[in-house]
Amino acid sequence: MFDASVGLNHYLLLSVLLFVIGVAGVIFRRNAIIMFMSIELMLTSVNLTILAYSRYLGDHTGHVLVLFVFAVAAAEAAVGLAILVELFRKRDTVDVDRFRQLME
Amino acid sequence: MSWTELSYIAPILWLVAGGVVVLLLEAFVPRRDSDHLSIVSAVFLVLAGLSANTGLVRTSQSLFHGVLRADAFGSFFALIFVIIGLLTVSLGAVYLRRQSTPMPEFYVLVLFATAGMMLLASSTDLVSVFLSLELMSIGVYVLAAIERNSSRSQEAGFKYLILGAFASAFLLYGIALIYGTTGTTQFEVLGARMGGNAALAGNLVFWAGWGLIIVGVGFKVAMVPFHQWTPDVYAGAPAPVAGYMAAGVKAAAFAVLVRLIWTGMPLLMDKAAPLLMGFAIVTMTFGNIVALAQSNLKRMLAYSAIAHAGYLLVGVLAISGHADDAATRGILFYLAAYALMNIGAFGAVTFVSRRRGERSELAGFAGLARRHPWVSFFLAVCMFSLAGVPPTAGFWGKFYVFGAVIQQGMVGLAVIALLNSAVAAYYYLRVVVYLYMREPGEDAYIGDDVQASAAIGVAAILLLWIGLFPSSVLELARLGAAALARTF
Amino acid sequence: MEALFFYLFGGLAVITALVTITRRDAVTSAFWLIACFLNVAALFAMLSAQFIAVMQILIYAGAIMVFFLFVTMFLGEPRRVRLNRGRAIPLISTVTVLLLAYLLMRITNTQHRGFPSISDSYGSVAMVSRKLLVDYVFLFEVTGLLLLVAVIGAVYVARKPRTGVGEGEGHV
Amino acid sequence: MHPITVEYLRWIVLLPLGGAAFLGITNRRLPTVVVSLVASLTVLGSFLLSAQAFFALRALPTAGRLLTDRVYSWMPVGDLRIDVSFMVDPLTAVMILFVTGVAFLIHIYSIGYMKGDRGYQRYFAYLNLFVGMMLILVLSDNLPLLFVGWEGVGLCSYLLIGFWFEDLANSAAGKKAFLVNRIGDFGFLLGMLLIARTLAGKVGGENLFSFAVMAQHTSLLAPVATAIGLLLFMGATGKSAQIPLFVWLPDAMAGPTPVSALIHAATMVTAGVYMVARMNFLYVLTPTAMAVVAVIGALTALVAATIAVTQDDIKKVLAYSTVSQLGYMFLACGVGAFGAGIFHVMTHAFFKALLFMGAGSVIHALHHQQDMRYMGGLRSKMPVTFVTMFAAMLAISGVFPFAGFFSKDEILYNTFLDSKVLWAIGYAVAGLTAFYMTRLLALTFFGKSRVDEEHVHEVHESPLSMTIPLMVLGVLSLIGGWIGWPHFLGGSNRFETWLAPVFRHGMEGEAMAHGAENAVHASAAAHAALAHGAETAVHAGGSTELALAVASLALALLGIAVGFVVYLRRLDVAEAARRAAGGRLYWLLKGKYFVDEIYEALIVRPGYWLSDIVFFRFTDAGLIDGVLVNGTARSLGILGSVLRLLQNGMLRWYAYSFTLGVLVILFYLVRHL
Repeated sequence: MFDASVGLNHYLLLSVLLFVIGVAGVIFRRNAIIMFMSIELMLTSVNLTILAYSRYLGDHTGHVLVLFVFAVAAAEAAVGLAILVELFRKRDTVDVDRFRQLME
Repeated sequence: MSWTELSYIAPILWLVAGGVVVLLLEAFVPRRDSDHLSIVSAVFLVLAGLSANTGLVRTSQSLFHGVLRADAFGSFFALIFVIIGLLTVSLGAVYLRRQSTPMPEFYVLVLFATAGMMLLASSTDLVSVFLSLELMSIGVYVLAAIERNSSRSQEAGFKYLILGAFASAFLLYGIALIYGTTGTTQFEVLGARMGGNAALAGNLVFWAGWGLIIVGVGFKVAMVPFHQWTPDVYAGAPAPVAGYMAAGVKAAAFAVLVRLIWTGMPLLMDKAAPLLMGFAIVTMTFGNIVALAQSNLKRMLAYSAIAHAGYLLVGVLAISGHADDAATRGILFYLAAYALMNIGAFGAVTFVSRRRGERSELAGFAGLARRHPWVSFFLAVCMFSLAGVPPTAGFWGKFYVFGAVIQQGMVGLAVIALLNSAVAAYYYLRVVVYLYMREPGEDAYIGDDVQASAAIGVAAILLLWIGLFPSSVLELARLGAAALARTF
Repeated sequence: MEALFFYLFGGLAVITALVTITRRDAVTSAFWLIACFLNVAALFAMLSAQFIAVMQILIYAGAIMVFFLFVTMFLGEPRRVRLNRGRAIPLISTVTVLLLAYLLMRITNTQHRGFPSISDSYGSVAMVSRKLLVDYVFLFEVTGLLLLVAVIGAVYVARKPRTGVGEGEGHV
Repeated sequence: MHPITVEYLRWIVLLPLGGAAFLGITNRRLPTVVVSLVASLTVLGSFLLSAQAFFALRALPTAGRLLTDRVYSWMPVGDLRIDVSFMVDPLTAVMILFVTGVAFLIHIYSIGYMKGDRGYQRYFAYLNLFVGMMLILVLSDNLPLLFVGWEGVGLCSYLLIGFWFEDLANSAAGKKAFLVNRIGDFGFLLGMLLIARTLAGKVGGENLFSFAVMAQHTSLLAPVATAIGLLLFMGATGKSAQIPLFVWLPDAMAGPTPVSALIHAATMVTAGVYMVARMNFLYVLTPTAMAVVAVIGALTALVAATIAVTQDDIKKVLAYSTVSQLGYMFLACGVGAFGAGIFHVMTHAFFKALLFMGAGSVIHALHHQQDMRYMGGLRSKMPVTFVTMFAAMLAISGVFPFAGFFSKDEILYNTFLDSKVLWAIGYAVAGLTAFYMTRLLALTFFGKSRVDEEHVHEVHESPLSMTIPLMVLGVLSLIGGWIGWPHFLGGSNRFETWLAPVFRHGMEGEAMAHGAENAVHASAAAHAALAHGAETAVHAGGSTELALAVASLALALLGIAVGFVVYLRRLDVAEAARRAAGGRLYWLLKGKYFVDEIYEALIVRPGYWLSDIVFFRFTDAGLIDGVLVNGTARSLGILGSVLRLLQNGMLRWYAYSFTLGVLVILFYLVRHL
């Protein structure tokens, strides 16, 4: 039984939208924390793609992959925010445009 | 998860065990210095090295329901990573000794990240690729930021992490698309489905998946335009870590790239070759041109790392998928040599550095040969190897890779690569000019550490030894390449 | 009915996501992101991924975002980190982002397919955990290692340096 | 025919390398005597072993003259088996004998010349390393090992040029040398890879780079022979300073004078000629590449000779003279007379090393004065230097019976058979050579002393360690050519006969390549070279050869005579000519010595136009300096500085360019699927 109205491509397109919003957040925002959150948004949108495909394939590998992505996201967030806190202590800002000690 | 299966991944288990032991030692047997930890780490690395490559020469064993594969390809990289790990640990010990605060986590992270590299090189499942890539990366993010007192180090770690996570999202997207269109994440099944499926060959989503995976892996190998992190992170991270990244992360990422290319042969190469060729040309040319303008050794090495990624991509393009593939052999050999020369070169920075501030300006190396003839000689060997001058290992790497490229009929590409390496000689040579032919200035660097010079010496002597007697390493590389041919 | 829910949650997810990346201050952003994740969790549930949907709420919207909020507040936001408007770069980057959206949509829009019917047990805890703990049990262990590395790293970086040598050089 | 294995060949290489290692490791800690002894005795040992190899070879029948020493299998995997393996055949025997011999003399000379220098030990370490590398180059039985020596001598040359690194210009010159050589090496490497591609998998697991295997499979190589030949020749132009890569050599003269003598006159620069001669079986397959070699050689000879006429720096004159003589050698190879080319390599090594060391002796005596305008009248003060350099001058000018006469004559004769135009160029160069060498002698040793008043009384002959090598080389410059005493003078040209087995393939191949109508002519050349063969061919060529020899001898004597007349008697005329010619010419020559009006009209002005405008200013200063050397470095460096602005440290820009990369990939996929 196929649902005629909402199919795989709907989920994929929605996922693209969310992903690109995440990319835009990374490119546009100077606030390191918001930048970080945009990356989380990108990961979530990919999760949506994975689950849509999983549902389409009737396979559970995608579910497992999503769980692993959760773990990875948590790990990246933990390390990233820890480094950010330290950077903030030294530079007194979270403006990524001012993290420019290293250049050229 | 049987014992047999576990025995195949013994090197990884040794490293994890080593990491845990170091962690416990640090917690329960605290000491002012951390030299004992470096020794423990080295012991476990050696154990990992000894346990690698046992009985894998002629077999290719699928492990854990197709997640990993134990074969000579993986064990070749396991050996490279063990050597990289050992040199990094010994240079790191020198670096740690200078710091005012103890940072025993260095060893733990090196051990775990090395385990991640080994996993990556043996992965035969996209899920496993993603996870082991992250295991390696997260360790390296922290390593890059390990110098707590230096905001440069932490900026390096942060930039690497943000861009790395950004790249991971693209990689994951690619994995998702390939999983969706083929219904599998396992390399073997994937290869089989690609082989006999005309619909897949015309499926845009499927190819977009491959494209995004190349983006993700391209980020790790510093392919232009995904390279931007490289100079900043190499410059900001402590020299032993930068060397570890240049050598290890690049080798691991190329390992997985080569495995993927083999999986998708020949369909993948047909479609992706022009694209990869463009990236390869841009990558090596950009890296070399910008490296010409650098006055800081670490930054120069960063751009040189980009250029070398280009050369290696040229090699990847020449992979034919036939048994006894010359290009794969060349890439493996090249990576082994490349790892040694980078660790040696970054080791020289470790050698001259001080507690406050790292020293890597080229001007400071002026006349180093008068004060430290041996270290200068070793560094010069690394530079000549990077430039591809015989009889160093770097020459054979280039010889093999470019030879395979010409054998595949891509003469134009080989010409570009060779011209690039001719230009590159200029900036590698400049280091030697500084070492031997410049008067030392007032702020000329001096070093005093025996352990650091020994580590650089090991790298340089190995480079010379491999250059003079390349057969053993090449035989290992041949077995590694053959393992891929037999499997898929 | 399903279409209605899809457009409702999907639309809300997009809107909340857009709001997330346009807020001036990170705390507000974080709240909107949590809202976005809740909508996405609903979409997960519609895809018969009930277990993942629950995890999305508990881990993502719950644990990870709370962590973000905690750090953001700890840093003492807001620090007048604004959106930079009126420069040349954002215009070009807007075009780039739109192009990326266009290309990705054009690519994924080739999949004009509905969903096949599946058994009721699809997406259940039992099925997922069988996959996770049988086929992918090794990677499950690797995940443990990954989290261990993250914990070691985070603790190391954020911990006050133990100035064992008494150099007093440790930064505040 | 099985080659005979003799294990001492490796020691010819290992002795100097071991010496270099020893001197390098005990950095600056040994007494001078020990350094001198270690450095020179290792080279002497190599010389003795080379002599042993030579005599062992001579005792063998002509067809079986091959000694090998396979040290180990270097690269045993797959299609590309490469050995570290040395061989001595007649060609190599000649090379190692004069390389080690001249090197030994230069070591002795250096003991005196470098006395008291701070970097004494380092200097000898480099010198020994150089000799070892050069020996690897000539002893190697395959291309990759030859390439090791090839790169190795380049490296040592670079180290030795930059030896006095306090002078920044020196290390710049070293850099230039290295870079130009890298451009050449690029060609060499590419040629080598092309050979691998052509032969891989078709020669049955043999060492496909070994000269013997390649020579056996010329039919496989024939389709790509032109490409390979030209690429390898590109390497040779870099190493042997031919157009367009000749610019580094004159600059390389910044190093210590014995280094110039050893590296930039006697040994390293001849590596290109040696390589072309060694690959003769390949070159004869491709008339195109041969023609290119010959034309480049002839042009280089001419251009360099015209430049040499106008130089004031004594070492610069010799440098351009070297470039010119190297052109001769390539001309010989290009017309198929490989034996004559190698013969000239050898005789040139004697007299050019002598000229450099004599010049070094003068410079030494004059406290590092290199400008000939401030010399003159040294004849009586430095008799040994004068006499030996005079002999060398006669030799390079091709005066009978000095060494140069025989080799140059043979080259010109063979060129005459091949192309009258190239012969005319070579003939003109012979006259020019005699003229500028006479000029050098006249300005340095004759006339009134123009030496600085302060130093004029201190000028004295150099110590024995410097003059003895001069005397030995002086004798060799006289008699060194006699082993190639030609048939038309009643000799038996033993040199040609000796080398004939090596170039046998070549001669046969050339006969094939020239096709039917040329076959007669080519085989005539082959027979002439084989010499002991067809008596008639020799006889037929004999009268022509004699006529040519007389003509070139006459021209040489004329050149010498004019040189002496102008620079000893008619300096006033030259002075007047300078004023008449205006400031432009003054600017050109940057000195006060001018050639006679006739010469100016006939040779210097066209020569100046050719050499300075076309080649020096455009090619050297503009194209080579501006584009290739500094160009690649500087303009790429500028480009690099611009590109590195992309690396602005802005995380968001990095993410943005990353996204652009993703766009490129996706766009490509959408367009191409």
